[in-house]
Amino acid sequence: MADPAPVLATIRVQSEDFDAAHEANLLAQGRKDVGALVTFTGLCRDEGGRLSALELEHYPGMAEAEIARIAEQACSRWPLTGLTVIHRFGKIAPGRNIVLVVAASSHRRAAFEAADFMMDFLKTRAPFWKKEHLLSGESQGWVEARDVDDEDAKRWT
Amino acid sequence: MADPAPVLATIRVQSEDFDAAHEANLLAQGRKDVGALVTFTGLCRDEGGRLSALELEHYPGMAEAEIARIAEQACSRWPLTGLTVIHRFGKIAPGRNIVLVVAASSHRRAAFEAADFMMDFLKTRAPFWKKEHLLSGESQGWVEARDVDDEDAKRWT
Amino acid sequence: MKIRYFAWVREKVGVDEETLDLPESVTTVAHLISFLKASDERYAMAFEEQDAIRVALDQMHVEHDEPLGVTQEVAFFPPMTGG
Amino acid sequence: MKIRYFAWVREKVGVDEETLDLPESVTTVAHLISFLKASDERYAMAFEEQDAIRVALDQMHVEHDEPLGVTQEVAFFPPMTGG
Repeated sequence: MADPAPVLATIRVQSEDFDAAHEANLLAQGRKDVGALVTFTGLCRDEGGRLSALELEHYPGMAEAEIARIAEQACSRWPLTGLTVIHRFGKIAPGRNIVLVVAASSHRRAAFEAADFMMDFLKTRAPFWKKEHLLSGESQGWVEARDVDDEDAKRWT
Repeated sequence: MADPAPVLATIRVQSEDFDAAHEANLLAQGRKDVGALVTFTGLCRDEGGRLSALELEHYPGMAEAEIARIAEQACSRWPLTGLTVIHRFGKIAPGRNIVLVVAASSHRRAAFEAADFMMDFLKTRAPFWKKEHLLSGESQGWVEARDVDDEDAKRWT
Repeated sequence: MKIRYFAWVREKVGVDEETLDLPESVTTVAHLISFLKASDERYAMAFEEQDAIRVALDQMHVEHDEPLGVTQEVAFFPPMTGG
Repeated sequence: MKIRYFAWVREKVGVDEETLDLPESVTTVAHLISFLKASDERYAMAFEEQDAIRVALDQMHVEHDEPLGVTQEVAFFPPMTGG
């Protein structure tokens, strides 16, 4: 039996919404070696009714390239059978999708850790910035990076 | 503002298949306080073409009760906005669903950890047993519990 | 007392469940296992690796030294492999 | 050299991107920041908390002591808050 082909991650940076279930199905369907599928969906919260929207600015080109570099690390670190990452940009209302990570593997720990790892590094290395828009109509300004995200990312070193 | 109602986990033990996307949507729809949705789907592998099916025996009554006890621990340990666990029994073909955990929270780490915790304890404490059926038509016998699953579960103590 | 067996314990014992009258000397799970092993070869086989056997009293996991007390249903089974 | 700005760095500098001719003495990211700060108040404001500013050379994260080398595109931005 030939070695399995290296996993190519699917990476998309887009303003349109995504269908998490569809993306998860693509990694599982027609295969019998996938034992674990972990799907992370990050959604926009209204912060206790305060927010009307988040606006996500990104660095086109670098966003895709940086996510690809993080995904490559995940694929070399865990025995994945598939990996999909989608990050939206533009104005996103509370309750709507922001980011999707789907990790598929024969083994549950690999799928969990790879998805967790991807999210930690998307937060701290992918060039996206969030601006808050308030229900009152004002712009609240830019969301500040949180130290706890850096600490989460350090867990993997 | 009143305290949020305690989270009631949705728990089902069934022979029928489940729709992971539908269950995940139920935990997110109509809400604006869910920031993170982690969905774990465990699927039947064919073990390199060896298996024709897994047969899952369970202890009716105790299976639901024990999953409820684990879910209660998860809900008291992490600030979840929702938790759904579905475990199938009976004969399951490679590529088909076995188990589903969906954890919803305002915060990604809580959702990841709760889903991971649920899976570790489902593996080691929920009364289910897997028997392998081979393509050759024989029954291979019962899957043995793995020490690594016990070690995974010990991470949470 | 109602006793239930699952997976390979069930296969070795040869029945899903049975109701037994126990002597008063049988007050713990470990006593019950000894009593069963002494009563028939099938139980001796099923409980051969006694430390590997898991026990539930009224659908709660317990250790082998647990008193039977007012238990209505005992279950014996191998380590779980669900998930 | 093409220079791009994002998020509040962009807002403070007042442009998305610009192309600047740099003196030969500007050989590292840190030199470039000093050069910009000295050239106009807008840059001085944008780079006031200099340690907080992240830099990419040709779309790769680098530290402030990185040589500019043959870089075609420099980008300055605040710590990322995606995900």
